[in-house]
Amino acid sequence: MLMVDSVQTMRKIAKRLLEEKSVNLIIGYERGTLPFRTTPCFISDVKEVDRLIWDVTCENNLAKYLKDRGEKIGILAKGCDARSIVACIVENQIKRENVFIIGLPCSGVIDRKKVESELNGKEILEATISDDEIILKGEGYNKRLPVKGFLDDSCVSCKHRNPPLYDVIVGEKVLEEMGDDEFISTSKIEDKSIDERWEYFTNELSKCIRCYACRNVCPLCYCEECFVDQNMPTWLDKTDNISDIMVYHIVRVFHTAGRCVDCGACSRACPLGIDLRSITQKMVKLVKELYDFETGLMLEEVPPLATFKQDDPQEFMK
Amino acid sequence: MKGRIFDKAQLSEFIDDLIKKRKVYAPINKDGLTCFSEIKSSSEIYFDFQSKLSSKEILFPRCETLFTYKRVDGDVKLEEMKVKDEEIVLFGVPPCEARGFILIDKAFSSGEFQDVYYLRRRENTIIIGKSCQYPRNTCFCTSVGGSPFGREGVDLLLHDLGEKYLLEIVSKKGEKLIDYIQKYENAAETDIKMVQRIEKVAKESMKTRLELKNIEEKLDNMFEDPLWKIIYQKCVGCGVCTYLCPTCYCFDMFDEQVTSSEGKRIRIWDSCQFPLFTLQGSGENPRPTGKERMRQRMMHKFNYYPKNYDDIACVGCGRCIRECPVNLDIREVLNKIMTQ
Amino acid sequence: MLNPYLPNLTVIKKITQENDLNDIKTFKLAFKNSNKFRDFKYRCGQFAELSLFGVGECPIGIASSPSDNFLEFTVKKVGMVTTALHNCEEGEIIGVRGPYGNGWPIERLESHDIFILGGGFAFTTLRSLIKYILHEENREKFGKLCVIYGTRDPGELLYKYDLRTWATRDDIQVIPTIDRASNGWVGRVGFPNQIIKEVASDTENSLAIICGPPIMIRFTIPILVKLGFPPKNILTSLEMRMKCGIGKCGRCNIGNKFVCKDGPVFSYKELQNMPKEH
Amino acid sequence: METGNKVTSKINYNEQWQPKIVAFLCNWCSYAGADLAGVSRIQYPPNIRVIRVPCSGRVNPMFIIKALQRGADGVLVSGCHPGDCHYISGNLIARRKFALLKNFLEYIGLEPGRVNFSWVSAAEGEKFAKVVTDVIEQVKTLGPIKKLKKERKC
Repeated sequence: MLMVDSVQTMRKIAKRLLEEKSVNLIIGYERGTLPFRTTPCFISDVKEVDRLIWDVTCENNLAKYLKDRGEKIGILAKGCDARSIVACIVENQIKRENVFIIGLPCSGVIDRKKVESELNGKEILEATISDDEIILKGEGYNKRLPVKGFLDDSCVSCKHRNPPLYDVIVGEKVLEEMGDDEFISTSKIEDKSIDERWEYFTNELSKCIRCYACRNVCPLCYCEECFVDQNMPTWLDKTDNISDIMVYHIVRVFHTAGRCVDCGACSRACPLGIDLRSITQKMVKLVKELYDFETGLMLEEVPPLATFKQDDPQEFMK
Repeated sequence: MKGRIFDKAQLSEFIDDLIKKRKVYAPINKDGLTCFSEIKSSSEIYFDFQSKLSSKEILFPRCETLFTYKRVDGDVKLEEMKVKDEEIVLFGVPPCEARGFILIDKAFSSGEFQDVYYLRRRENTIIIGKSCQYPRNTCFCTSVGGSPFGREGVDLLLHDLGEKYLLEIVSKKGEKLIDYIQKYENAAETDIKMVQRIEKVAKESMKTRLELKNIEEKLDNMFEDPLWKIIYQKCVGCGVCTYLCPTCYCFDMFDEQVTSSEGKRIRIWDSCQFPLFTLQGSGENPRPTGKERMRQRMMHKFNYYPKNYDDIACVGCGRCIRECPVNLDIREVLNKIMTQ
Repeated sequence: MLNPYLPNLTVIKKITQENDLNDIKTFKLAFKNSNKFRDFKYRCGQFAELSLFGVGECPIGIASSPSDNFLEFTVKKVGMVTTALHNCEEGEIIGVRGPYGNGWPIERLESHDIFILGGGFAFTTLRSLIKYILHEENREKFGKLCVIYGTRDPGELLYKYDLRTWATRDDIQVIPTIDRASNGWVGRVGFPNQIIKEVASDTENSLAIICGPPIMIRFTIPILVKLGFPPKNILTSLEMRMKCGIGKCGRCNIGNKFVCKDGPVFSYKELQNMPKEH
Repeated sequence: METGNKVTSKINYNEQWQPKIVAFLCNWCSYAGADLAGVSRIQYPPNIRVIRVPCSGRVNPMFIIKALQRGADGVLVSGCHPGDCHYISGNLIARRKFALLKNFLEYIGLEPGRVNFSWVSAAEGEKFAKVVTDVIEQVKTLGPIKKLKKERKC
C-alpha cells in the first residue's frame, strides 16, 4: 500500500474513532512549517482529521506524548513507536485501556542530517515526498534523492517495521528484511581499540551542550525527576567538563537498558548532530545478547532488569 | 558610509594580522558542527549561512568560574576570576547575533547591579559583522526590528561584493581598529552603491514577514489564554530553543569543590524550559508544566522584556525554528498570538 | 565596576536553636571587614544571599533590624545549602551578599496603625520590622502595632525570647496563637486570619502585613479585604526560587517584575495587576 | 603498612603511586568475609576503602561511576554467592546490572580492570584477600585513572 493511500485510511480511522467517541484525542503527524518537516499534532475535532499525514519525514516517536494524560487517546504508531508504547505499558507508565493504537507499517524515516549534508548547506524551499523518492528544490538546485539512501540509520537496520501491538493497522504489513547487520552502528565502534573508542566518544560527546533534547524526546525517559536534576545529593554537575558530559550520557543510556527500542529519536533530535545511537544501540545489543530480550514486543514481557535467571552469564564475577 | 576594500587574499592577510595582536574568534567547522571558536589562522574560518551555535557563548560562556575559594586555617580566601583585560575580536558575526548582544547588554547592565563578567568582556570586544546577503525562510529579523544588513551592535561590517570585500566602518572602535592600516584602499562611491544595492535586494528577499505590531499590548491580556494549553502540547521541554538563542541569557550558579578545602563558584547557562529552573525548596513550582514554561519564554521575549527594556528579546535568527526536535515554530506561535 | 557576585566574608558569632524540631536556627553574623558592614545598609524586609563555600548560595530574609548593630538570619533546614549551614558551628566563615530587594515600605508605614500577621517560619523579616518599629528612636513615628503570630504548635514559635519581651511592653499587642490546642498552652488557639477579625480597627487607615505559607496568604487576603483594609495597604513578601538576587538570572520573575529586585514585598493591589504565577 | 614504607623510600613518582580502590561490600557476606580476613590476619594490600552496603543489589551503578569520576582508580563490588543472598535475590538482580554496566563501560572505552565484581561469602576470608590483591595488582598495571575522572582545577 502506498503511503498516500495509507493517509486516507488513517484519516478515516481517526474520524471514526472521534465520531464514535471511542477516543477523545488523536495524536499523529501533520505537515510542519518547514518544507521537509512534519510535526506532532493533537486532534480532538473530527473536522480536523485531514491535517493528519504520514510519510517518510514523520520522524518523531509519538509515544512520548502518552504519559500523564487522562483522556483516551488514539495514537499513530510506527513499529518503533508501538514498541515504546508497549514498554511504557509494561512499566506502568501508560494504561493499555487508555490508548488505541493505530499501527503504521513503516519502511523507515528520513535522516534530515544526511539530506542536509547532500545539499551542502543549501536551504530546502520545496519538497515533494513520495514512498521511494524525494524531490527537493531550493535556490539554484533541484534534486531527486532516493528515499533508500537517506533513511535514518536506525531504520536501515530495523527488524520490527510493523507495530507489534495495535488495535487497528493501516494497510498491509511491510516486509521485515533480515539482511543488514542489526547492530552495525555498534560493530563499527567495537572494532576500534579501547583507547580509540574512548577518544571517539569523548570527541563526539564534547559537542554536547546539555540541552537534554535526547532525554526529553525519549518516551522511556519518563522519570519524574532525572538524576541530572537531583541535588540531595547532587549526582552530577552541570558543567561543560567532559567528564560530566560523559557521565550524563553513560548514565542516561544505562537507564534506558531494557527500555530502549533503538528508534533513533534521540539522535535525530540532537541539534549538534551527535551520533547518539552509537552509544544507545550498544545497550540494546547487550540486553539482547546477554538476556535474549527485545523491548516492546509483547505486553507480558518482564523488563530484563526487573528479573533474573539462575544461569545468567557471570564470567566477569571474580 | 565609510569603508575599506579588500580582495580575498587581503582579507586573510588582515585577519592573520589581527590574530598576531589579539584573540580572534570566528565561525569554524568542527567535525560538521559550526560554532564560534578562537582561531589561529584565517584559513580556519568557515562561512556558513549561520553557525549552529551562536557567538553568544564567546561573551557569555556556557560555563564560567566566577570566583574561587580556599580555606586556610579556619579562614576563607576568595579570589575573583578577573576577565582578562585584553581586546578580542569577534569576526563574522551575523547582524542578528550582533543585535542579540545589544539585548543582553540591556539586561546585564541595567539596574543597581551590573554583571561584570559579561560586561568586561563586552567592553573589550570588537565585533566585525558580516552582512547577510541570502536570508533564509526561517529568518525574520526585519519583523523584530533588525535587518540582514543591520549595523546595530557591530563595529565593522563586512560585505561580500563577489570579487572583493568591503569592510564598512560603523563605530569609532571599529575605525580605530583599521585606522593604522593604510594599505587597503578606501571604498569608492561605486563600491558603496553596490553595497546599497545588495542590501536592498537582501531586505526585499526576506520571505518571512510577521506582523508583530502591538504584540506587547496583545500579550498583556493573554496570560490566561487557552492558546498556551494548545501550543505547548507538542513541546518536549528540552533546552534547544533557549540554548541556541542569541538573546537568551538566563543562568544558574553553583559551587564545585576541587578539594575539601578549595573550590569555585561556577555559573552555567540555564533554561526557563526546565522544571528545576523555578522549583522552590518547599516543593512549590510556580511554573509546574510545559504550559507555564512555554508561556514564560514567549512572554519574556515579547512582553516582559519589551516592558523593561523597550525592545523585543528576539532577533529573528530562526535557530529555534530549524533545530526544534518537534518543529514547534515560533513564527506560528506568534501568528496565533496576533490573530487571537 | 563592583562585582555583585562576590560575597562578603562573615563569621558565625552565635547560633540559636529556635524550635523544638530543631530545624530552624538563628545565625548571628559579623563581617570580617567592618567597613564592609558599614556599606551593608539594609532595610527591614530585605534579604541576602548566604554562601556556603563548596555548597552554594540561598536567599534568606534578614531577621535582624537595621537598628541592631549586627546581622541575623533565621534559617530553616530545607535544601543543600541550608543543611550545610545548620551543620556549621560558631566561628565558621560563610559568605553574605546583599542586601537585596525592596523591603517593607517603612515610609508608608509611618504614622499608621499596623497589623502584622505571621504564620510559621515566615516570621523572620516581620521580626526585623517589629524590632525596628519598637526601637526607641522609631516607636513614636508609628501608630498602634498589633502582631498575630501563628504556628502549628507552641514549640514552633520563633523568637520566644523576643515574644516574652514584647509581651511586657504596652506599646505593642502580641497575640501568639497555635493551630490546635496543646497541653500546657494557655494562649490563643486558631488561625491568625480569624483572630484579626477580633482585633482589627480603623482598617481603612491601617496597614496589614502578612507573611506565611502560600495557603495562609490565599485565605487571609480576602478576609483582610472584607475587614476594610484597602488593597494597597495589604502587604506581603513573596517566595520564589532565586539565584543571582539582582534581577539577572531570569527565574524569579512574575510578569515583568523580578521578585528579587522589584520585590519581595508587594501590596495586594500590585499583585492583583500581576500575572497569577506565584 | 609495610607496603607504604617501602614505597615512600623510592623517588620514582609512578612507583610511588598507590591505587585507591573503592569497595562496596554487602553487609551479610563480603563484609563479614573481609572481617574474617582481618581476624585471621591474612595479609592484603591496604589500598581499599570499604563502603558497607546492605546488599550488592543496593549498589546503584551511579555509585560506581561517581567513584571513578571522583578519582577512584578502581571499584570492587562484592556480594553473597547466588543462592545465599539475605534478601533472596538481590545479588541476582544486581548481577544483571553489573554485567551490563561492565560491558557498557568497556565499550565506551574504560579499561575493563577498573570495575570489578565478586562473590565472597562470610567464610571466604582468604578469597576476599585474594580478590582484593588481584584487583589492586590489576589496577596497578593500568596506572592512575584518567578516563572518566573529573579533573578539577581552580
